[in-house]
Amino acid sequence: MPASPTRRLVALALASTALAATALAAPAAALADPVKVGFVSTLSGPPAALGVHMRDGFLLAVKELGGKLGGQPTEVIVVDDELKPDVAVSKVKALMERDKVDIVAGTVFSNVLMAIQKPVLANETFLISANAGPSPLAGKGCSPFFFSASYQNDQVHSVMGQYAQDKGFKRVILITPNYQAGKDAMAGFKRNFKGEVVEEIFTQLGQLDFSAELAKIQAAKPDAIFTFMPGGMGVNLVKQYQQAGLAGQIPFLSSFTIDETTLPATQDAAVGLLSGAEWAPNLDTPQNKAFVAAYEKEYGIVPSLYAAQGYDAAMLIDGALKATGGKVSDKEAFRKALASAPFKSVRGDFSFNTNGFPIQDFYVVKAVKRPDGRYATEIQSKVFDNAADAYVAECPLK
Amino acid sequence: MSARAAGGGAGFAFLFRPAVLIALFALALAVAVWSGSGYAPTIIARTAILALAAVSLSFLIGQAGLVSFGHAAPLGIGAYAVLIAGEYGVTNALVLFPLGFAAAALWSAATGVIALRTRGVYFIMITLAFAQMLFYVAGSLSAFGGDDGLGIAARATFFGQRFLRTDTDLAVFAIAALGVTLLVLERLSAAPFGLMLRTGRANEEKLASLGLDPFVHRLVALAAAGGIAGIAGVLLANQVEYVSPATMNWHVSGELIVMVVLGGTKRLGGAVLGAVAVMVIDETLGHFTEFWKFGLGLVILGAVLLRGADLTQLIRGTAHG
Amino acid sequence: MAEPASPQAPVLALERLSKSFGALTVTRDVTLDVRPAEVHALIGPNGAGKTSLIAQIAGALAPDAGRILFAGADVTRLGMARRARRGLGRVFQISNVVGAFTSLENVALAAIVAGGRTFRCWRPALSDRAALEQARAMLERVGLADRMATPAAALSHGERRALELAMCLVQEPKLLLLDEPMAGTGRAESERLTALLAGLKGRIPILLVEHDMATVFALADRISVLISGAIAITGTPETVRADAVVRQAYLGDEEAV
Amino acid sequence: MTAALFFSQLLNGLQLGVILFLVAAGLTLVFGVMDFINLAHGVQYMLGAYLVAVLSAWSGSFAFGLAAGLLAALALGFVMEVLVFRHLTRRDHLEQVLATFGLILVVTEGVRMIFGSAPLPFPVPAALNGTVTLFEGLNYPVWRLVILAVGVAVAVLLWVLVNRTRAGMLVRAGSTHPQTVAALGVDVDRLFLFVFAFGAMLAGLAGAMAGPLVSVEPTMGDKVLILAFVVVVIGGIGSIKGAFVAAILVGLVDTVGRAFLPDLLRTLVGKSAAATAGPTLSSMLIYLLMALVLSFRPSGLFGGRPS
Repeated sequence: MPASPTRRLVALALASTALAATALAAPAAALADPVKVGFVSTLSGPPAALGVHMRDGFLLAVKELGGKLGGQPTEVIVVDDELKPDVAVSKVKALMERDKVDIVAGTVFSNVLMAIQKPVLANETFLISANAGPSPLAGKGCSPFFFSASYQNDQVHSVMGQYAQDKGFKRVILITPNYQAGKDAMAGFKRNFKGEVVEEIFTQLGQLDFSAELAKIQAAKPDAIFTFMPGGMGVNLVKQYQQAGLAGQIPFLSSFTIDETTLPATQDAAVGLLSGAEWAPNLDTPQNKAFVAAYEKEYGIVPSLYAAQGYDAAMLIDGALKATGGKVSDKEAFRKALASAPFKSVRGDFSFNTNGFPIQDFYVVKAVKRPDGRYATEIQSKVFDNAADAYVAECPLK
Repeated sequence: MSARAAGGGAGFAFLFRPAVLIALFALALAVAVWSGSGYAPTIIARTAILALAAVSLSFLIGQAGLVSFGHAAPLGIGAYAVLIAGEYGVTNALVLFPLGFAAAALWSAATGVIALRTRGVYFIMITLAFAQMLFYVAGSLSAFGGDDGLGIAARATFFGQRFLRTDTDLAVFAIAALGVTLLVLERLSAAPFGLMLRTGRANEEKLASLGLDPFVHRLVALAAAGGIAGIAGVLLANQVEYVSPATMNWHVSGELIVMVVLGGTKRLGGAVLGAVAVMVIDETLGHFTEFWKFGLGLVILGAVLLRGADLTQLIRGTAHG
Repeated sequence: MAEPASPQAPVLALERLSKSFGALTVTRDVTLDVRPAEVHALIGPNGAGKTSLIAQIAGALAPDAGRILFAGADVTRLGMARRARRGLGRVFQISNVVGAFTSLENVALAAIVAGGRTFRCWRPALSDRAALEQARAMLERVGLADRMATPAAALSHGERRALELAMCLVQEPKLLLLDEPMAGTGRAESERLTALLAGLKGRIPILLVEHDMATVFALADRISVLISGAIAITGTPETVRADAVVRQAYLGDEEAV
Repeated sequence: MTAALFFSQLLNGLQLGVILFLVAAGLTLVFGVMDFINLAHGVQYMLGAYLVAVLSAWSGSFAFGLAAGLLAALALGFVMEVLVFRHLTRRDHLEQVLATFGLILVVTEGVRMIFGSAPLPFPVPAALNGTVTLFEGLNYPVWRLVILAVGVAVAVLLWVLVNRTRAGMLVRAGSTHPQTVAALGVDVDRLFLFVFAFGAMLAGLAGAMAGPLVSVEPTMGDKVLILAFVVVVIGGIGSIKGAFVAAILVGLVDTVGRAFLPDLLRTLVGKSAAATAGPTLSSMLIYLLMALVLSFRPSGLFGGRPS
């Protein structure tokens, strides 16, 4: 029995509206044209903890500034990239074309940043990384519209290489996941380490069990190991390292492995292990003291470097907007304002290089149990002072 | 058989017809362009591309009874064809589309020769195994970005002509591809070829007792579905302008199955509606809460438990109730 | 147990076939043949191994030892589909039709397969006039002319049997392998089916596995009795009926029928 | 390569295999008895780890946490069966896949709402921390030995249950001849309820055993689920024996592959080729194993009927 023409028409209209309406979802009646920031973070899947820290740091700053950036009412639209490049691109296009954001910020992971940078920068929308710092964006692929409120990836690994060199370690085993960032980590470490790399062990991304690798390390008895195991992998490795009885015996040097996102899970197993970073909760600046206290009060946990970078990213935008009187429309003026880094970083010394990456200090940090029972990293020693990244020379921007 | 597979049915069943579906897409796109939205064409293009991949999987599941849990692999192959050809300076669509189709079809046929030895759950798992292997291989291609992936050089061209400049161009192209595919696969399903697949699905022993071993038919179906997924991959790479192994992750295979089953496997159009439903849920719930997958899970669970089983029946149910 | 050599070569010949599952021997050194134009019945008590033997003949089960010759060629190593293509038509013990298809579609399907047109990709299967004509004619022949548009799942048990027979016949088989065609049918239906089979007698050789003794003795030219996996006796209905061993082992309780 | 290193890698492989067996056992039972594809099995593993972690921390006693956590996992198994699974038993495989996929999303996100995305602390119980010297040159973590012992004990227990009890006989028969079991007057639905809840508890036990080794987070079940399916399929659906053999096989192949394949490749094809091929190959080794097994035995090692 055929449906009546009217019913068909209604159904047709309903179905096509469903498709079109979700896509359109017109921005709700524009109020006094607020500044709009699209914040891209990884909020689902195993590494969600990092994304939550970064987002919370950013939102904390906006809240402290009374919901305003540069004195302007600000709307922050947070989207979850699901750690899938194609999803991230689609959502970022929505931010730019549907929500008409002035600035895109965020990105925990390099692959997400590399996927979204092309459409964002081609659209001449400002892109501010609060964590990821892949080398192409620092070198040949640098852009006047891109700024990093974090670091260039290699730098953190180099910190540990320099530390191993300074300590006089002769034989080191490197262990990282088998993907580009892992290979970059090894390259970054080796740039400043001149001793012998006994073995380079590549593990599976998301690996659960490290027993085979730990047995190898135990048998080889190196002076130290260096590892880069972000997120859950790091938790697995640290727990198993301690259980294998290696924690007290072979120094554990790392990057993005020991931080406040994983310490609540690893706890005592991680105490005493080392990491490279450009920040730690006990870094002695007035801005940092205030930030850490406010973050702990707001969220009840110790902030990580991801949170600190998120916070700095918001403060950077705030400072630049103040300089331009709240306007992003004059792109050259806003760019100049950003480039002058017009804010007090929680990290202390902070300025931008010609490629939009920071010039800043780097430290070796150590995991400790604080007197209040919480676990955090603490500054052990400064390794680099006012360091620039290694790719800036390849960047044509002046 | 073909009579019930292709047409008929009361109420809202006409929604499953290829012509109606394509008209809906075209209408949505026209509304989007008319309203001046920059983003709507993007999401319409994306929906059409995913629907294309889902339709090819629906052909495998619904007609041949081959539940592939590795359909992300040919999708990814299509995407990588664009990336790799682009690295060698090839961006001509007349090369890219046939290349993506052929490479993906070849993969599906080659793995199919082994996978078709198994049945049921074993088939599900062996297709997953092959896709996972490819996922790891893609992650190790340092020249093409390894696990991070790489941006493509440029969108496909037609002898130097940039015909996919905007996402609206891409949406038009994707909708056309979806329409052609629906048409071809419907003909294929109604033809003796599809009849043999369906009989083999319903009753393999009977088919054998009639003297037909459907192995070659199934292999051809696998290759064709793989090739179409490859085309979807080519389009996806052009839309995102970025290719990474994440496209081949088993989650993607799982999402494609969700689209197909949610829309119902009896009609190929069901997969299109399933893809639209998943995109709509994603786009709406995703804006309200970071826990939007909780809602998606509830919708899926509810759809199955409430005896709806698929949207086809759900729509019919409401239409009659 | 040597039979006198037949002037005509048999259509189907089993030579010393054996099959075991672990310690259980289901087929024991079975030698049996079906001659052209003959109805050869295979009977035996439950558990005698009839189903396993049928499965081996059809190609669903591989024998451990022995040979199967069909239409003059050794088919022991061939699969079910290839034996069927050589003309081995089979009607299953439990009706095996595609329930969702109509009667006409089921038979047309068989005709399309028989015609080797399974790779046609563009024209709808139901526009294959040749196949439809063949199917209609065959359905009329088996008495299902008025049930052509009924889905197979809605047919009665006997009708489904007839439908399956039609699917077989439309392929013009060289031998019909009938696995208990009367099982589960009522008396009226079973009489109709018997009449249908009687009409085929003499035209197509038939290997008939059947419980219903009335049918067997009405149709069979020769009867083989399978007991515990082995052939106890092969002979004319009279010989078998008179055999003491068979009477004791098997026919005793059937006397009333 | 020293004997100690080789022996410890062997132990590592066995121990990974044992964990996989604990997860796969419940999966294969539910698969086999009810012909049910349960994607949510990994979620039950995750819930086990969460329950034991939270209850141990709350009570301060691992023993109590484990006991109470397993009981809670069992109870959750009953609840899930009644709310969701029993409505799906006679449905199409695809619908089961879809519904249990939905359940994964709901439970995973639910756990994330309650506990957050960050991993939970789950330290090794103090008494079982540290290493023991098995022989000269081989120190081995105590907790891994505990896992090995628990796994073997569960395997023996399951063997006795399945082969020596009436319930086990029904389960075995049910996996091959479901109609027969129903015809015997057994309430198949109830049988399923108990098998399902028991399987959920086994998965929970696996989660509790793995908890001190790995990151306890909402998505921890995802990866284990795929591995468990690989094990079940290699072993043959419904076969406990198959699951055990396949789990050990997968554990050994994965561990030994990771441990020795890169070295082996280095001597065969040279250092630079090995550096790229080695890790990739060892990642896909178990999938290679599965494809290989299935291409020669399409119903797995101990699978009877092709389903």
